[in-house]
Amino acid sequence: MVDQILESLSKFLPETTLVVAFCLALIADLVFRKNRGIVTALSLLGVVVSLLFAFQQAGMSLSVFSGMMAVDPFSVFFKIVIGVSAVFIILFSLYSHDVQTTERRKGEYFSLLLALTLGMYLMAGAANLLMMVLALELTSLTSYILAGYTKEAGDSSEASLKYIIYGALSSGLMLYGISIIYGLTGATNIYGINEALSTGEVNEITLLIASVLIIAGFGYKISAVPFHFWTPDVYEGAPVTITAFLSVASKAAGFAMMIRFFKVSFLDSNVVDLPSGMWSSLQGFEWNSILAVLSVLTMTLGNLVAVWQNNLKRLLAYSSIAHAGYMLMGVVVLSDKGLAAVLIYFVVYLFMNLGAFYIVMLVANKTGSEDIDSYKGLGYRSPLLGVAMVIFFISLTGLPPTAGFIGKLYLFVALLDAKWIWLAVVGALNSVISLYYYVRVLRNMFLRDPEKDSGSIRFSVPQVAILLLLLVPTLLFGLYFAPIVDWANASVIMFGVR
Amino acid sequence: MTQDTILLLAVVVLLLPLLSFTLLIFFSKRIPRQGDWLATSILFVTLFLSIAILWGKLLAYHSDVLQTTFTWVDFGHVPGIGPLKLDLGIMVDNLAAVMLVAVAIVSALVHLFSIGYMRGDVRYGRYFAYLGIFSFSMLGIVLTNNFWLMYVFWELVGLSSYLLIGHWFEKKSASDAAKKAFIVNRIGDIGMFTGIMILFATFQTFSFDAIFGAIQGGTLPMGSETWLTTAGILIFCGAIGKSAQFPLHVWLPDAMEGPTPVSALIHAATMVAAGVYLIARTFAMMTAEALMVITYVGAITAFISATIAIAQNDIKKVLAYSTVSQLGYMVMGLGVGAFTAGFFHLTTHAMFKAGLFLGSGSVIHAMHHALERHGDHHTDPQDIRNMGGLRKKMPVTFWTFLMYTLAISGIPLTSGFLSKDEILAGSLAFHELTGHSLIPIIGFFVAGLTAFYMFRLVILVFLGDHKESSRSESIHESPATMTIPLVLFAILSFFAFFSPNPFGAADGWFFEAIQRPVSVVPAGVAAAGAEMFEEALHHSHTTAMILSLTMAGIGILLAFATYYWKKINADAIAGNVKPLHTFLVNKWYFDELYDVTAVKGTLVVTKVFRWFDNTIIDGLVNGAASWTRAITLGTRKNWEEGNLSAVFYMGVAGVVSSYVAWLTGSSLWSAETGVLQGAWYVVVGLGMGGLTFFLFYAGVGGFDNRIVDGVVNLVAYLAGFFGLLTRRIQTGKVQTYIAFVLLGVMIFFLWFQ
Amino acid sequence: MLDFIQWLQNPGLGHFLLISAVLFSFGIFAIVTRRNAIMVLMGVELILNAANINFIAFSRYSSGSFDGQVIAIFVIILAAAEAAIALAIVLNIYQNFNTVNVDEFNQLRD
Amino acid sequence: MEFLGIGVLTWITFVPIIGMAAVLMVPKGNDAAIKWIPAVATFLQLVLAAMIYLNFNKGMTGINSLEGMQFVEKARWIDVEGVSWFGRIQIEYFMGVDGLSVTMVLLTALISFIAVFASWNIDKALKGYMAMLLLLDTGMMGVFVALDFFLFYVFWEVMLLPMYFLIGIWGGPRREYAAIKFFLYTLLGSVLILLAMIALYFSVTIPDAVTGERIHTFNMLAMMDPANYEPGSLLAGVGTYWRYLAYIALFIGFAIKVPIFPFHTWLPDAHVEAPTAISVILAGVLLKMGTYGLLRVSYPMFPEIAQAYAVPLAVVAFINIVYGALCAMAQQDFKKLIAYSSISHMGVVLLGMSAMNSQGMVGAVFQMFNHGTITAMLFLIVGVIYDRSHTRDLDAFGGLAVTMPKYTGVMTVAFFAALGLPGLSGFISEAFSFLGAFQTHRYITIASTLGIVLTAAYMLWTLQRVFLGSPNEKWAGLPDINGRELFTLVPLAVIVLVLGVYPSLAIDLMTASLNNLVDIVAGGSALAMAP
Repeated sequence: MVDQILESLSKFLPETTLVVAFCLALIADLVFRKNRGIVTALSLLGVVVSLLFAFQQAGMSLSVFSGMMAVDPFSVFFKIVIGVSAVFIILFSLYSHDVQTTERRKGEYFSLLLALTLGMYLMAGAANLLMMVLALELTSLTSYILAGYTKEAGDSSEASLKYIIYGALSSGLMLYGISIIYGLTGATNIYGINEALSTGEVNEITLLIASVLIIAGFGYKISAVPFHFWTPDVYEGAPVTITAFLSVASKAAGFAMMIRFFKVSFLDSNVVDLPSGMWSSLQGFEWNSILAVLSVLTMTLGNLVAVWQNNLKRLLAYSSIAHAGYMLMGVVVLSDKGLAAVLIYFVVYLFMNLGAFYIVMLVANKTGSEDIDSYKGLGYRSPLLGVAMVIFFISLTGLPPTAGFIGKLYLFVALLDAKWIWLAVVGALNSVISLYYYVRVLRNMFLRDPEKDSGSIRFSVPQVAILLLLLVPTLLFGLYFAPIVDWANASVIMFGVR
Repeated sequence: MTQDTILLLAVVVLLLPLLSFTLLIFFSKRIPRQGDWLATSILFVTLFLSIAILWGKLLAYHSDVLQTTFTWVDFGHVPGIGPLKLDLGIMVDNLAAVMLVAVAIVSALVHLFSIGYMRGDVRYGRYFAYLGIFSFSMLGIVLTNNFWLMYVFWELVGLSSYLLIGHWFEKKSASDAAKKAFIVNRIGDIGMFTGIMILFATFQTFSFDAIFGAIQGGTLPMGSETWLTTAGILIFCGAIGKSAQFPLHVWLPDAMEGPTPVSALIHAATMVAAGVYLIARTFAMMTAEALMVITYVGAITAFISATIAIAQNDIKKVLAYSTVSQLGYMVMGLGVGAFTAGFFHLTTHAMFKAGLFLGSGSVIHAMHHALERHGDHHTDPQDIRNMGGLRKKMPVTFWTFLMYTLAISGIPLTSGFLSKDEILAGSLAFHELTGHSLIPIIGFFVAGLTAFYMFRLVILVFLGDHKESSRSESIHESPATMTIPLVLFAILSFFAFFSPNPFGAADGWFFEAIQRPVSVVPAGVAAAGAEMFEEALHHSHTTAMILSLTMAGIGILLAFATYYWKKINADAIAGNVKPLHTFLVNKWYFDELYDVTAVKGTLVVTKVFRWFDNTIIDGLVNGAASWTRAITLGTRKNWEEGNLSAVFYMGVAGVVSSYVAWLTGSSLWSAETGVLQGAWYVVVGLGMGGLTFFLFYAGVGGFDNRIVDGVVNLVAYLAGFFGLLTRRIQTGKVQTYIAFVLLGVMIFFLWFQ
Repeated sequence: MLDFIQWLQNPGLGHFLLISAVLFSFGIFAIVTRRNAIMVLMGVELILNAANINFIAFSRYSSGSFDGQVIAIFVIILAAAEAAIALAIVLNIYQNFNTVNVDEFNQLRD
Repeated sequence: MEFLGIGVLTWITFVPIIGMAAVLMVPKGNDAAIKWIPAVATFLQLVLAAMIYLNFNKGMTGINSLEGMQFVEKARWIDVEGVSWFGRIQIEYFMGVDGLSVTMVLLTALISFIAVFASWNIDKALKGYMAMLLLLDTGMMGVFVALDFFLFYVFWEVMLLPMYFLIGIWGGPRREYAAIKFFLYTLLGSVLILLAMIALYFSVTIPDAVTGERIHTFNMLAMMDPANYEPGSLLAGVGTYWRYLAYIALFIGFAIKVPIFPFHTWLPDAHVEAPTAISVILAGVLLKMGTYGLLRVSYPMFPEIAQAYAVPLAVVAFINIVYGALCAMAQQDFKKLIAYSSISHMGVVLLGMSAMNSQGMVGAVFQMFNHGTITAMLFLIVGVIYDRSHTRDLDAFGGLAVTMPKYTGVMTVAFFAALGLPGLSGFISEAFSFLGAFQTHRYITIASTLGIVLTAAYMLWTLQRVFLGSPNEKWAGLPDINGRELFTLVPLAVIVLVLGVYPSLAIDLMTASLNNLVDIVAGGSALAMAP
């Protein structure tokens, strides 16, 4: 038992690092009251080290802590995505007005950020319902706090309150669903659940109810319609850095957990076609058709409503809802191609979405406004920012030669391969709609003249460097994407499946 | 001269006027006298070369057809056909050689005449350039050996005509007329083009020889005789346009807006004759039915325009309608089978009609100057009612004019007599062969009408006294550059140039050179053969001569009686048959008819389409933004006022939670929970109803008001609406969100149950 | 009626599940209808506890393993943590707005 | 042909990008450099195009045979050594020209060069303008030389954004509306193309040169060979439901670009609002991409369906011709009139394409080229007058022939070329299109000839309204066309004239390829006929 735990711990280094970093950050916050930069450095170091450990885990495929967690390429992939976005968020925070003006609580901020990252890491690897609930809650609880980080601001605290009420209900629903699943299968481990379900002696309706309730929980995390309501409000109210982190990492973690849960629990191991990468869910319960509906609703609503937004953060919130819809399409098709497409999409999404939020943050720092109208003539006031925004938005729309196109391309590839043509068409039409609101922003930036007394906006070298760190991959992966595809292809492997 | 020399000369002849055009259009400002001498001399060279070609052709290669071709477009190895090349080229046969000379003569003399007539014009150099390109295109029509180049030059002729009619484009009427000429011609050209398409579709070539050869070999266009006839008639459509045949004759009288020498060159002698030339070129492939159509079109044209000519007072309009009428004659002549006669009339008519126009030009020129000297800007220098007595003032003009008039009226010793007589004889023969008696009746009647209105013109313009005696002092004979062409044309209107026998054209070189081509169409649909026709012609020759002379005589006598001796009061007669007179003065109301139907009709259609395009097509996709903005205001209000009460939330919550519980219970352990089922059903039903109402209230209320207007923009509207509806759900109240989440969960249950 | 009484007299899995379902419903009811934030949070607790009842009941009646009971303990801890954070947030809200009425927080909206 | 070890097609495609980089590096305010760098870049492009023209082998068939392609450049671009279930993904940097594309390459180079000079008067954010223009140039050129579908699509989409900004920033009063409309419409079309492209990708495999393993490919040539379709894949077989669906998706995608009724409404707006040079590019090159796409992609890859839809296509062509002409006639705005005339003229291209025979195809492709030059002239002409008078109302002018004789001279050439006057290039292509189409669709073609009259009518009417009549006092002082404007117009006029007389200069380039294309379409439909 102890051996096993020790053995497991050695496979748990990324998470452990974060835990250690979290504790050190708390202590450092108390010790170095004069210089809180140390906390920042510490947390950055922690995340980077955890990333290194995560890289080290490449190629492993095993289960740790008695099947509580899986360490496999799939989880490693998501850990890396989450970790990289955490790095970016910490970098963003260096220049975030919201964070830098609350000197006293900075330690809190960074340590909570580490905790949040830890929760997401756990979500990526959780293979047991209990672990899933715990990881989800860890993530949620820290994000409730972080969403209300600028607690003096009304918006922020309102967001936080809504978030917690909404989140608590969702996890309640999920928990209730999990309890029913437990009742049906007698197992909490997803492999056990799969085994039990494979016997076929399960009441389908009950299973449906449980699944829908669980989907409600996942749907909340990935902001799928109709579980998305919190997203725009919280995104708008929370500090930009947190919004950006939620929009990428939290979504990634949610997807990781959802995919693992559904794929492993409902996999019909008799109908796995290895050469084509197609698999099938257990007879009698087509959870993927629920997800298909969810996906259509999510992207359509996200896009249609985004058209009406005037606050850029809110617009990006709806845009992120729409993107969740796109990614759900990849899950729907029940094939490794689809999963690989989702993974590719996440890599791409990481850069483009963080890039967009970063610019929102920089602009808000200067103009104090996130309103689309405040972007008038921005392209002339700061050409670099303007061009970068164009590239991020074009990428979000999914136009070549940007990485966003590659993400969409692979999603459609997976869909058409599995003959989900109608869904592909809906997805494609949706990306046309999305163009409309992205371009609205670009229009304000370039087609409208700046306000009279506004001069040009300049940024420091590190700020530009961070921007380039996001911008270059967005373009580069659009033109040369073999590495991410290779990586994603190698990362769809989950422990216990094949 | 060898064949090659002749062909080389032909190419030179073709290209010389183009050279003239190119030089003048670019450099006329830099050449002394704007290059009029250059253009004129080039055209005279052309004339001499043309005569040389005719000479060489008739003497050395009397019955040969000289051709040269080159590959213009090579389609390579075309699937289904094999190698396909489009060869274009020129050909010189007797028909072309004669036509070449006719065109060159008129063109050269018109150039000469224009030097005097156009002196001082604002775009003097440009004018000569246009004459150049016209000559080029016209010679192209004459020399081509294929339909493609025929069509090409055909359209180029249209272009030059457009440019020349619109030469004084500052006048709205001139630009209108130019436009009208081009468009009306285009309508005819479409027919011609369609005809060419029919031929090309089958034969994959444009060459006359190849096509005729294939037809003779039994290959019919698209496999049927009907299509052969159709092709013939469609090609004739080109002639209808260009030769101003009914029903497309309306452009020619308007074309008189151009300078008078242009009228002489284009709208009397050459361009309008192109149609006749086209029929002659394609005569071999015309079926009997096609020829019948041609005949009747020609006859109707001749009749209609002759009647109109009687009632016109503008000297050029009279001549214009006379031209249309004579063209009808020619077409009719070709149609009845009098091939040589029709073409002969073309040649002779070219000379005297060009002369008539130049003569009228001379008169107008003189009148214009006289009026200008008197400072009179109101009197129309072209109205024959303002003229009279010009005989003494302008003797050369008068005598030459008289000569042309005699020729057109068909008085013996003139060329016109020879050709007209042959056509009339042909129409009689036609009657004999086919029994269509209307054709000769129209023919002779029109002959009388022609004599009448032409002498009316002569009398009113030249005889008697001038209307304003004061003005007559200032009228002078035109300069030599203008009178020399008049004299030359008058000389060319004598019979001697065409036949030694003043009463028999058939004895001359012309009839020997121009023979009716052998028909290539299948025997069953061919018109009567040349021998049969000759036979019938022989019988009717004398009759025709007597009849035509009688008719002409009557016409002349009537004209003198009415306008010279005033025995008959023209006005009184006009008054007696007022409707008829008005009808004729207004040219049978053709213009009005076309204006109402074609022009106005098209414009209405275009307006409708524009509206359709802007409103319907665009509206379908468009307007989403404005529309949905409008709705926003409506629904937002609804939503805010309908601040949902706690009671309502209770309903929702109750329904959802109980439903979830019920589903859980009933499906897992239905027997045990059966007791509660009934009550829960009721609650569920109420809840669902409430939620529906709730949704409706949220967004649909606004929708309803607008749906009346929204049909057009429905698609965009719906997209906007759903966006809006879902947006309305985002109330900012977390409990509402939760209600919707639960609703969503419930719907998923129901959906996938 | 007799059936019902009989059913009541023999407690089994169904009874626990029914109670849990009712509790769940009450929880949702509270969340959706209460205007006071604290009451709303109480509703959340109800839902969590409904799930707990399920876990324990299933653990006892069907699977025979202790997993369910272990989860229940974790969930209780979880609920506590959540309550702590929620109360902190509500406190903050109260400081900012002087009210804890969730209805009144609708500044963030479309 | 290579320069510095890089193929000529790469050079011709990316020279503008180099120019763009150079433009961006020029310090602000140095307007002369910002103008001359694009001029040099596009001139180099033009020189390269001329070299391609001179070295082009007219006998090579192209379309579906690699051997028949010229100046081929083929390199591995993206090669994912996939896992078993994903197969190998290979995207190639594959360029080449054949008879179908070479004329378009020439046209693009020419129009881009002229567009730079037509942009001389731009004063707002000149640098950005030129950069966008050059980017657009690369996109256009790339579409015409790409033989890998993926590459094709990338270039196809690359054009959108510069176009959006070019219309949106430097356009007329309603520029924002026009720009977004253009963007949305085109994107709508291209996502459909994307889906069809992916479906094709999944259905086609070719053996790897080294290992012999069958790999999926975006190679367009491979997609044209029925033997490469994996049995049982989505688009395998002949005339199946899915193939029809894919064809329709592609068709709508390309139809929006052409534009085909009823997808055309973006065009009048975009043309009217765009600055002169952009209108020139829009009409001169962009519209051709739709028909080019149909010929390059839809026809050879779905021959049996192309054949089955020949009649509907002809009907659509007829509608385009007549509807466009009628709408043009009703316009008050000079530019809008030209825009609608483009719709009408592109109808002729479609008609020629629907013929499914060599004459029609040659007519269609030649018409694409000619419409490019002629409409470019027309838009330049409108630009000239708009620059001077700041109005485009047709009734506001009159008598310009007196005030601006040189201008009128050039304009006359353009107008008559547009109305299909023989001796000018437009006529030949129109005539061939009609001649070809007539053999396939008798009555539709005859009906379409109505367009010939209508075109003449509205063109001459416009000419009369603007140029003829007595000079309008208001415009008495308008200066005649200047040297720069003449420089943009005269080359086009010369081309229009020369090709009008001796079209073989262009037609010889394309016949071999188009004959092959016709063969492919016929072969494909023969397959469909077979039991």
